[in-house]
Amino acid sequence: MITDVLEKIHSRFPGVRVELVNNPGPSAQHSLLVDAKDARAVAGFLRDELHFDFASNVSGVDWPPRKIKEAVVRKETVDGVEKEVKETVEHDVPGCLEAVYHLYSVARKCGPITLRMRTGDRDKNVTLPSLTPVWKSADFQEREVFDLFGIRFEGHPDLRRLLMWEEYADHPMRKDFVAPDDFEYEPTPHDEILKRVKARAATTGEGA
Amino acid sequence: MNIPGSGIFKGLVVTARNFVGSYFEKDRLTTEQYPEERPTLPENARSFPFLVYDGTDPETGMRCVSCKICEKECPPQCIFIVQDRDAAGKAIKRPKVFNIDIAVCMSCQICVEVCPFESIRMDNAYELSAYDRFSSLLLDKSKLLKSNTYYRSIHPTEAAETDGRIEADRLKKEAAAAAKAAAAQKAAAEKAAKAVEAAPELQKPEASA
Amino acid sequence: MNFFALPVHFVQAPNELKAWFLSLLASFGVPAWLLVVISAVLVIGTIIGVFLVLFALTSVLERKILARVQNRYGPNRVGPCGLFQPVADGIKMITKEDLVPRSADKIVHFLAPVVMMVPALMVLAILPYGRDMVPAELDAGILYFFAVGAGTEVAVFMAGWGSNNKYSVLGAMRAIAQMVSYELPLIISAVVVAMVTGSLAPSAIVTAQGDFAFGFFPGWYVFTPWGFVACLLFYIAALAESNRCPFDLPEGESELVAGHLTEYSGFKYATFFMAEYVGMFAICGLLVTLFLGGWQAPLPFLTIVPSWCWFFGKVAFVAFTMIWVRATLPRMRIDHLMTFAWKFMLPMSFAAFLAAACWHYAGRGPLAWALSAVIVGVPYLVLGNHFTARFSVTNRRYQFSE
Amino acid sequence: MSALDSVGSDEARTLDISLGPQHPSTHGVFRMNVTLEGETVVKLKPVFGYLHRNHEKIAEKNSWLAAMPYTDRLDYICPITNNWAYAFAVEKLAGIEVAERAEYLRVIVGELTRLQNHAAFLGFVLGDMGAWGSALMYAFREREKILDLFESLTGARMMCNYMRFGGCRCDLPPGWIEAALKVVDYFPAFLDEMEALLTGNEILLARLQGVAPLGAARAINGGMSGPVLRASGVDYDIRKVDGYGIYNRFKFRVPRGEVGDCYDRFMLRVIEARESVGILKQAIAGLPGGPIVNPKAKQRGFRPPAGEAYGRIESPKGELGFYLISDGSDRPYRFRIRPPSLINLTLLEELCIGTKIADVMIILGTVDIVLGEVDR
Repeated sequence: MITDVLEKIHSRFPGVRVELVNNPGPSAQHSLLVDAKDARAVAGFLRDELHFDFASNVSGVDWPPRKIKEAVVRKETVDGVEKEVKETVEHDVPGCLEAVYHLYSVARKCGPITLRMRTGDRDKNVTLPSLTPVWKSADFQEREVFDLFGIRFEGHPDLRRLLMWEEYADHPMRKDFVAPDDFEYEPTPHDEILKRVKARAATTGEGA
Repeated sequence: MNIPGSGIFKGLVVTARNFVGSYFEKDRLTTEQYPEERPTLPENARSFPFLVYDGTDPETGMRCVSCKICEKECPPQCIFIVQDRDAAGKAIKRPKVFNIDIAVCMSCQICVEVCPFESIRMDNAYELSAYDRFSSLLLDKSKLLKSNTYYRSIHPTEAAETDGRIEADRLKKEAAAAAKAAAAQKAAAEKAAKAVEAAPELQKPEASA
Repeated sequence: MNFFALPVHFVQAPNELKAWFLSLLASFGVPAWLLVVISAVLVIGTIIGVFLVLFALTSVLERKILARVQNRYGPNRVGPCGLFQPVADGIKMITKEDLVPRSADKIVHFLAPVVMMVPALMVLAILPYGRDMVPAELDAGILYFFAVGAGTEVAVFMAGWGSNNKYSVLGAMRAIAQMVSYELPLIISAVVVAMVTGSLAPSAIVTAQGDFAFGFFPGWYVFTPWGFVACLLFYIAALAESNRCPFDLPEGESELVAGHLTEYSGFKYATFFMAEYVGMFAICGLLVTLFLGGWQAPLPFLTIVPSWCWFFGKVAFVAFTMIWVRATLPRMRIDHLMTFAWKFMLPMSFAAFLAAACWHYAGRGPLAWALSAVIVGVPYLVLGNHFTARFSVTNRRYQFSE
Repeated sequence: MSALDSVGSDEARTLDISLGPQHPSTHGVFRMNVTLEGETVVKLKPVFGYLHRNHEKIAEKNSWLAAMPYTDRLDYICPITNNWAYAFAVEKLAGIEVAERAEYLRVIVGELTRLQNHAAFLGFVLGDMGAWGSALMYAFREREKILDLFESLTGARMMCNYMRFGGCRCDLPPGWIEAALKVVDYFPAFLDEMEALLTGNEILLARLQGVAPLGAARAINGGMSGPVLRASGVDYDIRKVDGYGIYNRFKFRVPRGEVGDCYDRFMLRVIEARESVGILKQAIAGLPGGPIVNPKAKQRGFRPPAGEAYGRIESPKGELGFYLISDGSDRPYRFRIRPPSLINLTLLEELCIGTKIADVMIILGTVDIVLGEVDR
């Protein structure tokens, strides 16, 4: 099914880069990787013409930069004899944040189509187009992804943090998130707690 | 034409029937008068884990061998185990410290499922409130260890199965040991026989003597 | 004359007791003006005492009845069958911290429960509790009741305004709208009775219901078509006036937390609570007086039971139905409530008014019965169907797919 | 500036109220910033996160099996369907077959969960409407019976932790089927009683009918699922559409409403519960023997092959999905829950604007949320 969809997208938007991301697992739910700049158009096409009218799930995925080891077989000529040399090569895979949309069709009762978008990196280029104008159901979920992963959705009607409080700075679902040692720590004007926090700050050098 | 207010009247009849019924039909009242009446817990009911020991002495009968699988698998990480060591510093298959923080424990029973030694089981005691938030809810070994008899009394079916399994294991082990012993004996006998065959001259003087 | 002989006439026990006590005092040379004061204090003290005990009992019985309707046991820990629960509640209420919000209007906030309590107690003065047992025999007793009773509206608004809380203000505004709207059908349905009786004096109204048709059928007004309708209207309006479910919008727990009572705690809250219950008894008492024959016994041979027992028995019955209704019905919405008051209750009370007039002029016979039944029945069906036409179970159909 | 200067201005006409997080009928620590004009709602902003404990992060730090008991705590009214959804997604991810008997057991406990959720729902809505708890108590009496069944089966009333990858954790204790049949057989009588108490009631009808109607197209676009979506007239039940588990073996009907107002949402639960009774009877009758868990499925030290899967089921609240990414290790790389309670609130503001403040509670009630799932 997904290949049909891919073909249709290709024929409708010839210049747009849409890749098929293979899923090696037994579920075989392959996904479509869409360029951020064309995502809105593709999403509109999916909804209006292919009737994927139900955006079920929006989730963020964090891919920190990592090294992939790959076994490479290289042919080498040593002393005039051709030999096969096995060696492992390390690739640097740059990190990115991903927004994954699972689309279903209520009208045609089929699905899911998995739509992915990737940001440029994890710090500066974290903007993706919001698909909330296409599927209203993405509203809270995109806010949640923004909150927990830090992807900025451009064109979202009300992009605020959903679960963490407004003043919170970090994005807790990222893989490099460092959990606080005291989950119950909370700055309060309560004397006892403040005293304890100060004492702790004095011994550990952490900010009170 | 329907009579306005008939729906409200119907509702009033339902509540009236329940009002009167609650005085005459005992099974309508589902409330248990708790401290006087106690619920009969189903056999599967679970609250928090405890450690099973065989026999009468908790220390020697302890089934736990401090393998720490439960500590690793516990979802909220409420189990804390320190392995015991003898005077020479060699590890003994026995926990020195076994703590379960039941303030953290979520009664999921995963520790029971993963335990390969049938040593950790779910209790069904539910009156566990305490005045102190921390220390009285941190159960140590002495509070956790409960006898197999107790286990049999709260979960008879499960305990019977466990006992059967342990017994079968023991029998198998014994049988294996016996077989091994027999084999060893046999081997020894054969060896002896061979030795006899190999050294007939040595025996002859004895025989002649 | 032996002043120390206790009264033996059981039926009029309270009156005779008082008379005996006063004559005892007079024999000791207490001046006459003081006797009048003592008499008044005795009466007031008794009434307040009786109603406070009644309040305490009802607060626990209501919880037990609600519990039984919901198939629970209800309070059963304090004392025998939980009957001392009000004592425990009272101790809790009194010892609780009395919080006043910092931004509240402290004087208004303090006065509101007092203003609530005073009219609730004052209206008790005109109710005929039994044969010759009217504390204040007023010719315009009914008028006095409504005039004084309207004071509770001020109190509720004071509570809402003085708390400086948004929920409270909303609750207070709802209360004013609701009470003013329902005052009208309440009064008109009472006027119907006054019109038929030809008197505004409660004791006269009770006396007028004292006959027995065919020698056994009580002549209470509720057993006439117009009286039945007026009684129902009065009952509904009474529910609304005393902020009882389904008209508990001012408190409206599920939307307004506790409405005008949100910022009250401790003894002030208890006072509100008490005033509400006493007010409820008062209005039940008036309903009994107007429609259920007051202290009259339901059957001729039952007149040997003291009249005040009948009065309190009937009040208890009406209060029980109020609890029953509370256990059954969900709350109304504010706009439905207003529409219901102005477009149903008011026309219906006029219909009852008309029916009563026809009943009187048609000679109070079988013809009058039929005539007045038609006059109240037709508007009921027409108006009721007009209201329920917008919503009904039958106008929905659910489709299924296999 | 005197107080009179503000008369007629916007601030004077409207009143901002923060409903919640501590409020009798927000179903937990849910908060709505509401702007009222008189009693009419002109603006409503939901605020989430008071019960946020980052379930997804916890699951990603634990083993695959250890996430199972945590799913109980999502929608704590119906823990078993949460278990099911997670187990279903993992089975999809790792390609595990489910034991035949376990499939039937799952349907039985899953539909019992639906019954008790809908029973509790009826009670809660009436509570939101200000009825003094009678309906709630009748509903809870019925729910209690089903919780007793869960307790005797799984050992816990609410935190069941019942499903395992490829099957279920424990088999039925003796006599359970008979007890379950008794409860199931009585359930329609309970629904009849509830309907006698409620559905003809004029006050209730007036408060439910015509309040906050939701059209089909809007409901789909807004991601509504479950009974809320079907009340809007959309024929979409995942049990039929995906036929997950063994649902295609049972005969049942999917009801759908016309208007999509609060009354339709309310009645749909009643009708659905009646259909569930039918499924339960079929499933109990067809329960086969055999093992309850696929012996090939490993629980401890479970390592699914690298890949990803999105599995969803029809939970009583709506579409409950789990999106899992495995990197081949013993803990999930990404663990995402698609919470129906949260997503069904997407259109809350739209539904509430223009209604009365008392309606807000009913609308919230008929959407049927549980804060454990909304905030996770």
